[in-house]
Amino acid sequence: PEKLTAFQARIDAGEKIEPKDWMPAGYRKTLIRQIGQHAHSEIVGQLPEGNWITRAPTLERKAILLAKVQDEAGHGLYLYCAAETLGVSRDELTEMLLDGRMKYSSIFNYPTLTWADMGAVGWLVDGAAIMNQVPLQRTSFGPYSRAMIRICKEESFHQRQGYDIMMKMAQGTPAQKKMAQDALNRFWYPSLMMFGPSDKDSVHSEQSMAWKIKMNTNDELRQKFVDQTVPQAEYLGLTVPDPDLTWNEETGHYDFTQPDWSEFFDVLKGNGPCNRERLAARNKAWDDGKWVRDGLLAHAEKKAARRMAAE
Amino acid sequence: PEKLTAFQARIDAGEKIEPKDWMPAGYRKTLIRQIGQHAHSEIVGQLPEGNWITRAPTLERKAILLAKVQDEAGHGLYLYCAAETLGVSRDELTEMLLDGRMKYSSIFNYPTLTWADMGAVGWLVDGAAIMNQVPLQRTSFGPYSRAMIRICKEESFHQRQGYDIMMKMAQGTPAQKKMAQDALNRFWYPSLMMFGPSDKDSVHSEQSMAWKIKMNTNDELRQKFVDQTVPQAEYLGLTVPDPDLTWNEETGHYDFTQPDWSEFFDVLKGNGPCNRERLAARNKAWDDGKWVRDGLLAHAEKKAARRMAAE
Amino acid sequence: MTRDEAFFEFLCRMGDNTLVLGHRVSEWCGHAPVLEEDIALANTALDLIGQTQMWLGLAAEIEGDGRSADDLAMLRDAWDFRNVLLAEQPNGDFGQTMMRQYLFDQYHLLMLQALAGSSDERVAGIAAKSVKEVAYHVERSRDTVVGLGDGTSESHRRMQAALDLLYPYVGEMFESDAVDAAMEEAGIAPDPASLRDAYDAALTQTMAEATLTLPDSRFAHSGGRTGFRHTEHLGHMLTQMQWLQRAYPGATW
Amino acid sequence: MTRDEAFFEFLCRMGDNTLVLGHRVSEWCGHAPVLEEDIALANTALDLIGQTQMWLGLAAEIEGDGRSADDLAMLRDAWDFRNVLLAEQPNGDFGQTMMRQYLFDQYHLLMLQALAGSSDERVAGIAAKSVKEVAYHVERSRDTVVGLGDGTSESHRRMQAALDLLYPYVGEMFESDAVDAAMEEAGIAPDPASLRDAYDAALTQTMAEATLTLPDSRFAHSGGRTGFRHTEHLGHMLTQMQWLQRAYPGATW
Repeated sequence: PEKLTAFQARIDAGEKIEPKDWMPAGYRKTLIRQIGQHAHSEIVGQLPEGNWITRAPTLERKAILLAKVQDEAGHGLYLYCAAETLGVSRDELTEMLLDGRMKYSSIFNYPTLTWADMGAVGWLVDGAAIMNQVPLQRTSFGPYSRAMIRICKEESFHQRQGYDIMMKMAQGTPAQKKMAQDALNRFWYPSLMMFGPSDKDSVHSEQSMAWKIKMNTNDELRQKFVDQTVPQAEYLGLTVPDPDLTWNEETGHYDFTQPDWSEFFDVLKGNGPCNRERLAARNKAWDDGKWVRDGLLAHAEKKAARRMAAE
Repeated sequence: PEKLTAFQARIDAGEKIEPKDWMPAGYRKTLIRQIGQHAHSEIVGQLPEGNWITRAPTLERKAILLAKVQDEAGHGLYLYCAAETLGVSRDELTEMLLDGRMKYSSIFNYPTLTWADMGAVGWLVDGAAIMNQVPLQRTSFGPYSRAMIRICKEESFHQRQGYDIMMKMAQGTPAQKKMAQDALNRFWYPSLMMFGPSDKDSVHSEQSMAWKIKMNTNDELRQKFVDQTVPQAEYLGLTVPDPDLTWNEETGHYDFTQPDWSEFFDVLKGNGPCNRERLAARNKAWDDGKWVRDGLLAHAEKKAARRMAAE
Repeated sequence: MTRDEAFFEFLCRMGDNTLVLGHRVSEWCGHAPVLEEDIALANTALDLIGQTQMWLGLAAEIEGDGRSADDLAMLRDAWDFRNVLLAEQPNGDFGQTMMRQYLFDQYHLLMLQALAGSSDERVAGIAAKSVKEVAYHVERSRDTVVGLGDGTSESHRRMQAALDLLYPYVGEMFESDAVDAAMEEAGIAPDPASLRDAYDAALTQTMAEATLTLPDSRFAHSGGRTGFRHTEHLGHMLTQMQWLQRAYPGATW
Repeated sequence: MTRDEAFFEFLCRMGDNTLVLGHRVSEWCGHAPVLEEDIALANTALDLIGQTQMWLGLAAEIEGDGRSADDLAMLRDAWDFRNVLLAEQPNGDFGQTMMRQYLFDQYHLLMLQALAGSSDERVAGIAAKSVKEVAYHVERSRDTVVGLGDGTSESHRRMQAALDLLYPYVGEMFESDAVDAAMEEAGIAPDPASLRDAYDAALTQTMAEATLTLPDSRFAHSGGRTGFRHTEHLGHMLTQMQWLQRAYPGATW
């Protein structure tokens, strides 16, 4: 309890906790879950965009998309490294992803159906992710905070690229504009869900906020996202698929319709449009890759043995 | 030797040999090889055309192509049945195809690269096949002869459909005409090879002709094919890719350039453009299908056992 | 939505189902586990493509915009397709293909039987022609599902996996919306929901014979027949299906 | 054939190699055996697509018909592609992909090293820029081939199978024809045949380290770099690659 008080005092004072420092078991556990899920989200998040790499409309767009997906894999790598400092290996985390014990962001269980979805994912999904992540740059755990700083920089670049795609589509041919609107229609509510259910319904929130693992409430961030995104949609000439969306002069915020939370829980349970495909793809990559990992490991051991023998 | 003389006399008299009749071992062996190869060719022959079923340009063309490939599978079935009357099972023949002990027509080791190839395959490949097969309707072995009669009827229908595709392409847009010419360029010499090397170089021919398993020499049939096909190409407004092709007033036939027989033997050895893919596709179908064949067999046995028990 | 707009939607749903499923089945050509299956699958695909010509032909006629059945098949992007998600699911192994086929055929038969009594004689005519083909399809796919379900332990395992995988796509076939209401009111087509009981009875019987267990959950994916949200598979299918018409617009084949 | 026609052909050969191979590599995105490989493969694809923009950009400039690099990539049919057949071969397993990569990278490096001294300064410039990237590619693909060849018996078996499968596509990279003669005469590019000895030496060394056996036969498939006869794989690749440009002609993305 004394240790606990001292720990909380350090956090309150804005100090960073480092891997070798003492930390409560719950802090460690919550962080592993959160960082792990975040890492998994980057990995699974390669798939919906990877789905359009082979169909990118120009060489330039193909290069940009490739670079983006590469960045996501890189983010996964930073985050797994951050999690590893807490005493869990990347392979353990991977296996928990693959057998369903750990989750990834539900947004990646939605399909990408047109090129405009590459815009919508960048603009809305990365936009919501950044909204979640920017405050986490100030999170109390040092390695996580540093990973978030790197990641946020790249993510905001991705978001601008996504918005740029939407702009091209919205200003393009009637078919392109229709594609852009269709993408917004499909991604609007799933993006709002990315902030999680209302804090009223969230049990862990209070402790996480005290530990500075969570910096804002879900509802605060969702509101901020809506307030930021609606004018951007207007600028694009697109219609947010919410007939009840209105500017509230009094609060200085938009009033908006909550997403269908039963859909959210369905997706979480595994009934999203692509849960099965996403997990199957990752499992296949892992299973098919076993001989490669084994082969490279065996070679490294042989090489080391030869070096030893030569010494 | 007496039996042999009587057998040859029956053949010379134009009688049909039936499965239960006595026949020389060599006759049986040669027929198994020939009918088996022919059956295998129908089966493997599904693949180059199957390659365009999912890309057929109209619903009508897709239906026609599907029907054609279905007919080829049907021909395979007749021919395996004919071969089975000689005491070899379909599964045995299939395994000999899959491990390379038996061959199929080398023409199917060439790729189909544009829609015009669907025309060229029908016009040239089926055309050459018919040229080979029409005389075989009069072959001495009854089941083979009857199979050829059914097959020839359908094949000539296919050939007309192929020519119809070529006609549409040749009379179409400049790109379509170019496609048609390109297909002719690629399929001309391989089609000439379908009749086999010159009879001068063929060892088995004489005996097979005496047994009426082979009805004409390779060179006769090849000449007949050229004489028939050249005017068809002219009618289409396409150029046969043989600068030395000329009408010979004296012989009443076209003089033409022989195909590159070293390419023929390369393909036969397994070095054709698609040998590997074709055999791999058939092996995969067979291997992947094992559980299905086993499952259906097990069910049939269970059903039979239940029927027995109920009696 | 006018009556003809609803009618057009309805006809696209019928025609896109047969088009998309026919395409999937045709992917097997030359790759089936046994020669008789190559022939049977090609035959099924052929029937479905023929039915597509009729449904989309009538759709084009009702639309009256000068489009043809081929235009509808070859020149719409994924979002304009109205097939149920079940039809666009990948082939997987042969068991998955035959399970998909049975789950669809059984619905298809009930729908066509009802449509044979349509107040629109063109619809009734197409249905009457199709129902004979589809009665044969369901007989075949049912036998195969039963045979493989009640075959070896390996084939049983695979068929149960196929059923678990595909059952969440069954519910969409029986959804009703404004289009269906308009069709029912006009006497053109039945409310799909009204077919569900007969379907469930048939399915229960078949799966019992196949020694397979129907999943408890009736959770159903949707978004195909409304076009709101197809799966990622459809777009990939269209890159192949529509390639020539897209690459060489206006050519005659 | 004018000098510029030959130059255009040559540039298409360079650019189509990188375009087609880059596309194949990009198909791995999100599916690699280990995260570091996902990153490395994406990086290789990215380099190759970047090089494509330069080669096809210059090709379009030389052609002078107002086409862009994107037009060349997205609006030619298979027969107009000039990549070697090796580049269009399917990915297969990871070993096959890395073997294909090494067999190409080793050639690519030698070619770019020679092109860095081209008499055409645009060519020399592109080569100088690319050669650094490709030196890294070959280092990686070589290490992987060696590591997996000299790994477990399973990985050895797979790598030997990959080598046997792909070696017949090596010879085409060193073929010479009238285009190459024209390029050599103009001092723009070397005769590919002149690179073969250095290639063979490197290959022999690598395969020895990888404990893999080079096939005896030097039989070589051809038809890609002349465009006479690609494999069936290229056409399927183009249905994906060119889909959007074909479906929505004239749009800006």
